[in-house]
Amino acid sequence: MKKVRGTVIIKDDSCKGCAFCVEFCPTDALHLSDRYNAKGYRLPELLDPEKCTGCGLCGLYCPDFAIHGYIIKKVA
Amino acid sequence: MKKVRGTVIIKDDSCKGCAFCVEFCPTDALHLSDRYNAKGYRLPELLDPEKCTGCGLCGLYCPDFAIHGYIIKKVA
Amino acid sequence: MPEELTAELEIPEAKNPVESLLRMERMPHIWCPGCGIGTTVNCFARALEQSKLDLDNVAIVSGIGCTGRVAGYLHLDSFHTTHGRAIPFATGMKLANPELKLVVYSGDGDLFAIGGNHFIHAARRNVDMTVICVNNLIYGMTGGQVAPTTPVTAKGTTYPYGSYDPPFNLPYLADSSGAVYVARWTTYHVRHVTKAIKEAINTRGFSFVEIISPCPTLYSRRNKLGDGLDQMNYYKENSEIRNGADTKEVGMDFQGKIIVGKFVERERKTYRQLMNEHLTNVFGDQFTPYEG
Amino acid sequence: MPEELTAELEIPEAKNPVESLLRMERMPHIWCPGCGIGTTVNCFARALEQSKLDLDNVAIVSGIGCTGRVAGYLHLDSFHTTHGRAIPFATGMKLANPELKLVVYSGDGDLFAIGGNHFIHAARRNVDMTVICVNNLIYGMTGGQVAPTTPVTAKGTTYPYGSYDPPFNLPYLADSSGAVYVARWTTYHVRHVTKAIKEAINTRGFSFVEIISPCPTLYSRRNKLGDGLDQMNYYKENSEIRNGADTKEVGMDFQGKIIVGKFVERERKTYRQLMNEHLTNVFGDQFTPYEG
Amino acid sequence: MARTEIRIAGFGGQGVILSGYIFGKAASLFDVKYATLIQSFGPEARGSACSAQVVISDEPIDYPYIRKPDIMVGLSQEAFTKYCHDLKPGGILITEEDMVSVDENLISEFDHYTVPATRIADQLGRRIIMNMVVVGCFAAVTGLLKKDAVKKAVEDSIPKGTEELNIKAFESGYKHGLQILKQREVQETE
Amino acid sequence: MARTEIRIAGFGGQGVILSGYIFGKAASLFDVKYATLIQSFGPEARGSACSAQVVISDEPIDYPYIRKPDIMVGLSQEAFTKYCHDLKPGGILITEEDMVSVDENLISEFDHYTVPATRIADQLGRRIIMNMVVVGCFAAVTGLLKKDAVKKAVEDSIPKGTEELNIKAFESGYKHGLQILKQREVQETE
Amino acid sequence: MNADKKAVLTGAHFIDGDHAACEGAIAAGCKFVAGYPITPSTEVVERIAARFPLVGGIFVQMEDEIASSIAIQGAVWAGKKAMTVTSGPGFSLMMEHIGFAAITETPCVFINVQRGGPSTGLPTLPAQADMMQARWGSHGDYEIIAIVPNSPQECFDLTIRAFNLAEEYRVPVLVMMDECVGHMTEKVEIPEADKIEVVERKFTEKPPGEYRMFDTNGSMVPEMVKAGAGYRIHLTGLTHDDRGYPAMSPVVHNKMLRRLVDKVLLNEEKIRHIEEDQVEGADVVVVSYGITSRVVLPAVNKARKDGIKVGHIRLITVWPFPESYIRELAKKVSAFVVPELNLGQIVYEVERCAAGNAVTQLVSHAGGAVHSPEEIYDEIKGVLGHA
Amino acid sequence: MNADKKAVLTGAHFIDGDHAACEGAIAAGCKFVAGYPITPSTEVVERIAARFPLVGGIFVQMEDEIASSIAIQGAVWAGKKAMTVTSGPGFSLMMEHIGFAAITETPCVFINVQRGGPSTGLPTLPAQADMMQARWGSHGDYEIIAIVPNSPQECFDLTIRAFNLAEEYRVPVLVMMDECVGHMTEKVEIPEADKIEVVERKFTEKPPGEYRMFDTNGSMVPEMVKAGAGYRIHLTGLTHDDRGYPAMSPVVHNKMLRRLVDKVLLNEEKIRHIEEDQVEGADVVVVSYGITSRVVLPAVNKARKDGIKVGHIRLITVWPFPESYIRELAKKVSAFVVPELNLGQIVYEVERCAAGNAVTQLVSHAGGAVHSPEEIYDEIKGVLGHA
Ligand SMILES: Cc1ncc(C[n+]2csc(CCOP(=O)(O)OP(=O)(O)O)c2C)c(N)n1
Ligand SMILES: Cc1ncc(C[n+]2csc(CCOP(=O)(O)OP(=O)(O)O)c2C)c(N)n1
Ligand code: SF4
Ligand code: SF4
Ligand code: SF4
Ligand code: SF4
Ligand code: SF4
Ligand code: SF4
Ligand SMILES: [Mg+2]
Ligand SMILES: [Mg+2]
Repeated sequence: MKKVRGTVIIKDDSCKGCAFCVEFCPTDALHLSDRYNAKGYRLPELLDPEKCTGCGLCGLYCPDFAIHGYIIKKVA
Repeated sequence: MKKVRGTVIIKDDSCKGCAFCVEFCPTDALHLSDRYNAKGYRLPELLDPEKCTGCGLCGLYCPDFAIHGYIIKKVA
Repeated sequence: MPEELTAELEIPEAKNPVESLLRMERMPHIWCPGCGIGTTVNCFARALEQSKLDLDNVAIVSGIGCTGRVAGYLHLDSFHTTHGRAIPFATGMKLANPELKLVVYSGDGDLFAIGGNHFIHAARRNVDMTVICVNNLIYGMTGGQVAPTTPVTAKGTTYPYGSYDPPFNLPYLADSSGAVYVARWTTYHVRHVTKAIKEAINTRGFSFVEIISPCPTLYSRRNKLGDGLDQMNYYKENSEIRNGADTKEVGMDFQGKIIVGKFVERERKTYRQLMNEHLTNVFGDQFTPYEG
Repeated sequence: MPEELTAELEIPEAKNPVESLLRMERMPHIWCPGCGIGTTVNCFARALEQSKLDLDNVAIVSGIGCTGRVAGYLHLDSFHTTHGRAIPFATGMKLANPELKLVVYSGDGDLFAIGGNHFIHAARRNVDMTVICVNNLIYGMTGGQVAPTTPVTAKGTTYPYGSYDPPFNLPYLADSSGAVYVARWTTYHVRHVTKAIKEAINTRGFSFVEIISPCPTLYSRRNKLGDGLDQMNYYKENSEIRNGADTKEVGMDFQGKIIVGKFVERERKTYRQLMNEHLTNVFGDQFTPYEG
Repeated sequence: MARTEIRIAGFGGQGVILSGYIFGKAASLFDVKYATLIQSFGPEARGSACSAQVVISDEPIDYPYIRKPDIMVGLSQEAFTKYCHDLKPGGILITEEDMVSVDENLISEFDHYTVPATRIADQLGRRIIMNMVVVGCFAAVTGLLKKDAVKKAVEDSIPKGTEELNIKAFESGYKHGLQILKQREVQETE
Repeated sequence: MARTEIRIAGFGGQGVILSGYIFGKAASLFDVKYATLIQSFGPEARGSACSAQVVISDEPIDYPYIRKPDIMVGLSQEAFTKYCHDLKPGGILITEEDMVSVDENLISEFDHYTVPATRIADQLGRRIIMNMVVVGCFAAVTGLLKKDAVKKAVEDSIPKGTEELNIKAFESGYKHGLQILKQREVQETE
Repeated sequence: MNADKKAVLTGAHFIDGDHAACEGAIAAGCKFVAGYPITPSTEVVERIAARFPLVGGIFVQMEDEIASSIAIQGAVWAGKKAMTVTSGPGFSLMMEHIGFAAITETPCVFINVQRGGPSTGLPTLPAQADMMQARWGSHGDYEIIAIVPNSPQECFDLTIRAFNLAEEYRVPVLVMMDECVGHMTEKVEIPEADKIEVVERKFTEKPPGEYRMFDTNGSMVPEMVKAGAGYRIHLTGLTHDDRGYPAMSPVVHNKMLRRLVDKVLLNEEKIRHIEEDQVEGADVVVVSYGITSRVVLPAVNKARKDGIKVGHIRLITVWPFPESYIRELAKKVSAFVVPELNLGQIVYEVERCAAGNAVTQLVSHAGGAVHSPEEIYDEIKGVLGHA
Repeated sequence: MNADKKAVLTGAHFIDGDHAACEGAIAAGCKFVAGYPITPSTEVVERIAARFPLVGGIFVQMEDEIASSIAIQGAVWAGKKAMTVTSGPGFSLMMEHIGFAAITETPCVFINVQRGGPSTGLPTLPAQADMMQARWGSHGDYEIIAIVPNSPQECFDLTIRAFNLAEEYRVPVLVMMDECVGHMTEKVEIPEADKIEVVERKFTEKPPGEYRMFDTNGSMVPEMVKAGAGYRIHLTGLTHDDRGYPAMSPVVHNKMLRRLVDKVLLNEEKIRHIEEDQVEGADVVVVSYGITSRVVLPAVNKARKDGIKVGHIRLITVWPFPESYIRELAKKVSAFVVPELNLGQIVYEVERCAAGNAVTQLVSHAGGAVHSPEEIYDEIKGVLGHA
């Protein structure tokens, strides 16, 4: 089983594709996916769930309150 | 004959009796006289003409443009 | 979020922590993609949370501008006043009710162009409030005119061939006017910003936090500096942390080095302290301190 | 003048030298006995004379206040504008006609209360003008209210039990806003004032001369400091000349020591220089410099 | 009593306004009359000629300014010269004896009283209370207001701790006024 | 030609306003018509749905806004959805083929044309000139303005140095428009 | 509610209008004053500064009038009653914030002691030339209430009324004094605190969840809250909906504006404050306000002695203008005579409402002094050809 | 005098009203612009900033509108033509300096691109709600000239006219645009420079000794000088005598004020600028101005088709109000219909001048958008009971 410590929630509708979260994730856990939202913005996505530490920095950076990361308390 | 180097002209009507001229004359040539002008201000006067060097400082101080000192060019 | 994961996890923070401080019914906000203002709001929200203040007693006052819209999105008592006048409004509010924690949150043009006089006077008086300036080096709301913070040679619509109008060094101005806490960070420095805001609101007196922030739509684009992310990377690469730096030395050039840090932290009695002490001295028991 | 003397003398300067610069038809002026404003006018007149400027090209701009009335007594092109707005009026005038020598002559309240923003912005831009502030530590014209220069504990009608409103340190504010020449003297220092004004108007850029001046009617009397002469003697005894002093250190206390001197003298390009250089860079021959 | 218009004129620092204030206060608070006081303001009014206008009446006062004063008090030459022409023919004119010299022609037009207020004040030890001497004299010669009312107004209008001196000045002025009246009576009887 | 109302709608950055500007300019400077362009301003208009309103007429234009457009150009789904209800029944509707999906019901109400403007622009090498493709298509299918006039307006409204590319895009769009018309003719004939 | 005993200076005083206005404000419960000195209004704040430390209030001298006029609004939203005081030039600088108070429905009081204008004009002399500015000086549509005292006593009484009206209608209320009234000293009787009626702010009783900032629940004036009370309100100078949120829509704008205006105009009769004197059966009616109303009296009396049937109405509330009242009156009289210390301002309204039913004659005095009663008398006589 | 060839952008342009106003200013010889950004006016100064370096002029972005509105007056006294540009909130801040320009008789131009108010209101949407403010917004008595364009072409033409009127009468002239006209793009034809009439400043020819600043020599408008020309003038915002010296006297004040006002009001017919359409014999006349005048047209046309005799006048110069014109017209028609993008402003003047001779019907739209022609049509029909 993978060791997943943290993860993110992304609100697709709110994202404006600025990529701040992708760029400043300290573990490079995110990337810009090929998905676009209804407004035409390219959405980020958790590329490698294992990398995410749930540090929350992506959420601190996101100017659109569209993503937030957190530490998973209980791992399956 | 006295050695008079400088003197002052006082416009009585303009004076407001502040005594700046008297106080800051470097040679103490002036004093406040017993004369009052029509507005009731006590007038300065050249107490000792010999002391006046005509330095003009009294005029530089006078906020009412009421006095000015100058160097006498020709002495009788 | 990959689906396999969600299925098997408890989600303890499904809500973005900033949301409890936002008027979610007003989302999405008006800010452009890559605009840094939202990032500063994240930091502010964290700082406020960490400060353990009673949020019912926190009042936000903004002027007019893109940053001025912050007040309208925060789920606090919030006041979107007139252009440049957030500080005197906050002064009235703070003096009338000392229980309130006053935060002025506004743009560089608002606070330092039309509002410059209020800034220096409030700092001089040391009215107890925190002023947060989102400095995007431009007038955003009105479409990208040069601000009194725009670096020389940068273009704005009113100096379309590049500005030759020397800008203010905001920390220096704040310092010399009497602010008791002065810090500058950029939106890249999210943790520092958070900490600085927390420190500022915990400082008694007039505190000032400048946050350099990207305006991709109007500043970066016109100046061919790319988008918000490009600006963020510029901040990352060109910022130098120099806590305690002489504020005289922290002026900014176009795309030059940005000196960031906590520059000033000093003790000064606030306007109200001075007032109460003085009037108690004069009147003793007769003095009726303002109850409100 | 003793009569014996006049009879036998040639009188080469029967006219007070200041008179050629005054509108004598408007004398007597409105200033109270012992008011220092008239003294500053003497110094200004001497300085102007010594500067050898073409007086037809000198424009005086005042705001509103006792000092604001200076413009009306000077036989120069003189403009008595609105309260606090002398500097932007002068800015318009100077930019519109660079041949003019602009002197703003006004009071501490006018320049630094309502007018504070214009001051810091003009200094920032380095618009070429000289600002002379007669600082009597009070609002004279309106009857003795506390100004943003009134020392703490001094009384004014609006802080009748003594002020607790911390004042500005004007040279520091001027310095940190970018003024290229900053000096402070008192009306006791008539020769220094004269020299400072001369230097200031000969300096290209935004220069500032503060002159501490007695207001016996409203400041000294209410504060039981005697009359104008008493204030002058206080200046004499408590001034310390410290040229080049750090402007940060020259704040004033109630009847405390007054640090005077020339504090700042630096080179900075003026707004117009910056403009012309920049636009020439951009446009070369195509640039049409403002003919005015 | 119908509308009575009073002008008090002198230079700044003589207590001109305070005198007017005391008449007005006496009339409206301590007598049963109406009173309106109007004074000149502003830098132009500082230092040089300054004046207080008081209207006293049994009825509410409509027009607040004075137009042709019934009574004028002149405390400086400059002020006297500036305002004396307004005085109603036959009106009461009170002047400071040493400060104001009144043209013979004028005297005959008016009911003229002089009071050496400065000298009396000097004798009492403080020139500054000169105006209270004037107030006292005014009260006596005009009889416009009850003496007690004016006295109360004096007490009520001066800095605490200076009551005694001010009242002394008032009484001296009042006495002086009565004396003149008495002399006149004598003269008239003769 | 009577008054013709046109709406162009899309999101910010698609060159919506410039398209409207070109129609208006073509009509009023290079054709012999009157034109009025009105656009939405402000932060609320940034980023999200943005629209240009153009009125073209043979006579001076009085009322400047559009009320029931005769023609609508939709370049984004959001904008299309927001504005499509205004379109006059039977009006001309031009949509970007890949950006906007149009409800079947609506299609029948309008005279509908699609243009793969983004694709064409991509083929030409720069997505940013997508709007010129649209302008070309518009010119062809509406026939409202002389082709030359529109072309001139394009040349006159774009940054120097980009003429060739923009004109290419315009011509491609125009060609695409003509093709549709031709197909229709064929269909109708059939 | 009654006034605060401790604060009210009960008794008879011989004070000027400026000082009386200060006492009125204190009696009305004003706890915050921000000001910037300007002749001839400064005495109001000078007295405030002297009195507040003893009665529990805060005075702050701001850096200018712009700051003063917005600081008081901050204080109001902090829960206090507040005012600022100024004269012409400062009043001009406050215009933007009168609009802000109007759109945010912030109850507050502005005192303008009018002096000669325009610009610096005649700083120490009276005029009534800011009357139209009081109504129209800020950009956009809005309504305010303006009241005009003619004596120190009224400066006291009407300042209280100003605060009360401000609370009742949530509008800025302007007390339009003038230099003459402000600097005139007369007897002012200050009643006992429990004889002074004071309108307290109507704070909502709804809990935070249910309260909507500009929902009037059928009345015309929404209930207030204050900062720090847990409501987490948002206030903006932008056009806003019932929640107080910006809404850039002509429909919302229309709804908001109409109510802002209607709450004043439709209540005009309730706000109306007019003094009538022998209007019944009059041929000519003099319409006056402020200091001019006193100058009118000798003229009216003289004309009556001449047998002219002249009435006099004094507008104490000038804005909202008593439109229906003048309209009705115009049908009954032949002429209005309107003396003003300006070149004609309120006369425009009188003339408009007269609608040709009565002649309207301005008696204009440029200011710097009041009219002579003769000027007014002459017009009373002249207007109907009595001359 | 004609315009400067180098500066005039002769030809046909498809530009918006803001840009057209900029070109008008340049064509009129404006050499100095000080401004502070505000929607929807900023495009005027943005274009100025782009154009001035190439035609010899100075644009400076000041720290606020107060500074802008006085900086231009400094520039005027330095000998240049100057203007500033703003919208509602900024206009409110300029009020003090409109008064200063009036009392000092400083020729200058203020452009106000009106948006929805009060306060921040609707920044990006149109209104006509600063019309009364334009006249009454500064303290004290004074008169200005205000003109209202209804198209980009007129923004160009009337800005030139504004500069010309400013020089002719030495008053501030206000160009009262609105967001719709300012942001609307249409064809603007700019004539050749020598076809553009430009009024140059009338500098005195008297030598310094003989020149008295405000001595009009029997005309109503004094001649000017500029700083640096050796006249050693004194200018003040205080009430002043012919020499320009302060004189705190009601008599001087009266003399000064009457001339300031008369030079505008007595020249009203010369300044008058009205467009008339089928007024002769009309029953109803629509009185409109600015953008609203265009919305009126479809309504009028429709009403005419219905057989209603409806005339239309458009006020291009709104202030001074064409009082005598409306008075006369009122005697001939039955009703005026006055559509405005506000809650009723100019309608007050129409109603006053109608003096009961004609019914006056406001068609009010709160702003944010223009009227629908139907609203106006309905009132045209309704006002005479045609409905
Ligand atoms: C009195 C006034 N003047 C001008 C404006 C127009 N205005 C609105 S926001 C703004 C500047 C905004 O710049 P800044 O404060 O830097 O905020 P940003 O939009 O960049 O966050 C201006 C000039 C106004 N609303 N009110
Ligand atoms: C807009 C405005 N606000 C206030 C005033 C009133 N006013 C006139 S002079 C003055 C202050 C004068 O103080 P200062 O500048 O120190 O000059 P001083 O009289 O002491 O020389 C004030 C507040 C005014 N004229 N205009
Ligand atoms: S929570 Fe931290 S580690 Fe996880 S994606 Fe966000 S920034 Fe990266
Ligand atoms: S930071 Fe936020 S808005 Fe930007 S890409 Fe990430 S989720 Fe989207
Ligand atoms: S001229 Fe000089 S020495 Fe003579 S009196 Fe004046 S100050 Fe004294
Ligand atoms: S300094 Fe001037 S005003 Fe003062 S006493 Fe001397 S002469 Fe008189
Ligand atoms: S214009 Fe600039 S500051 Fe305003 S929201 Fe857009 S990016 Fe942010
Ligand atoms: S009041 Fe003061 S500053 Fe004004 S003239 Fe008198 S002494 Fe000088
Ligand atoms: Mg900014
Ligand atoms: Mg001062």
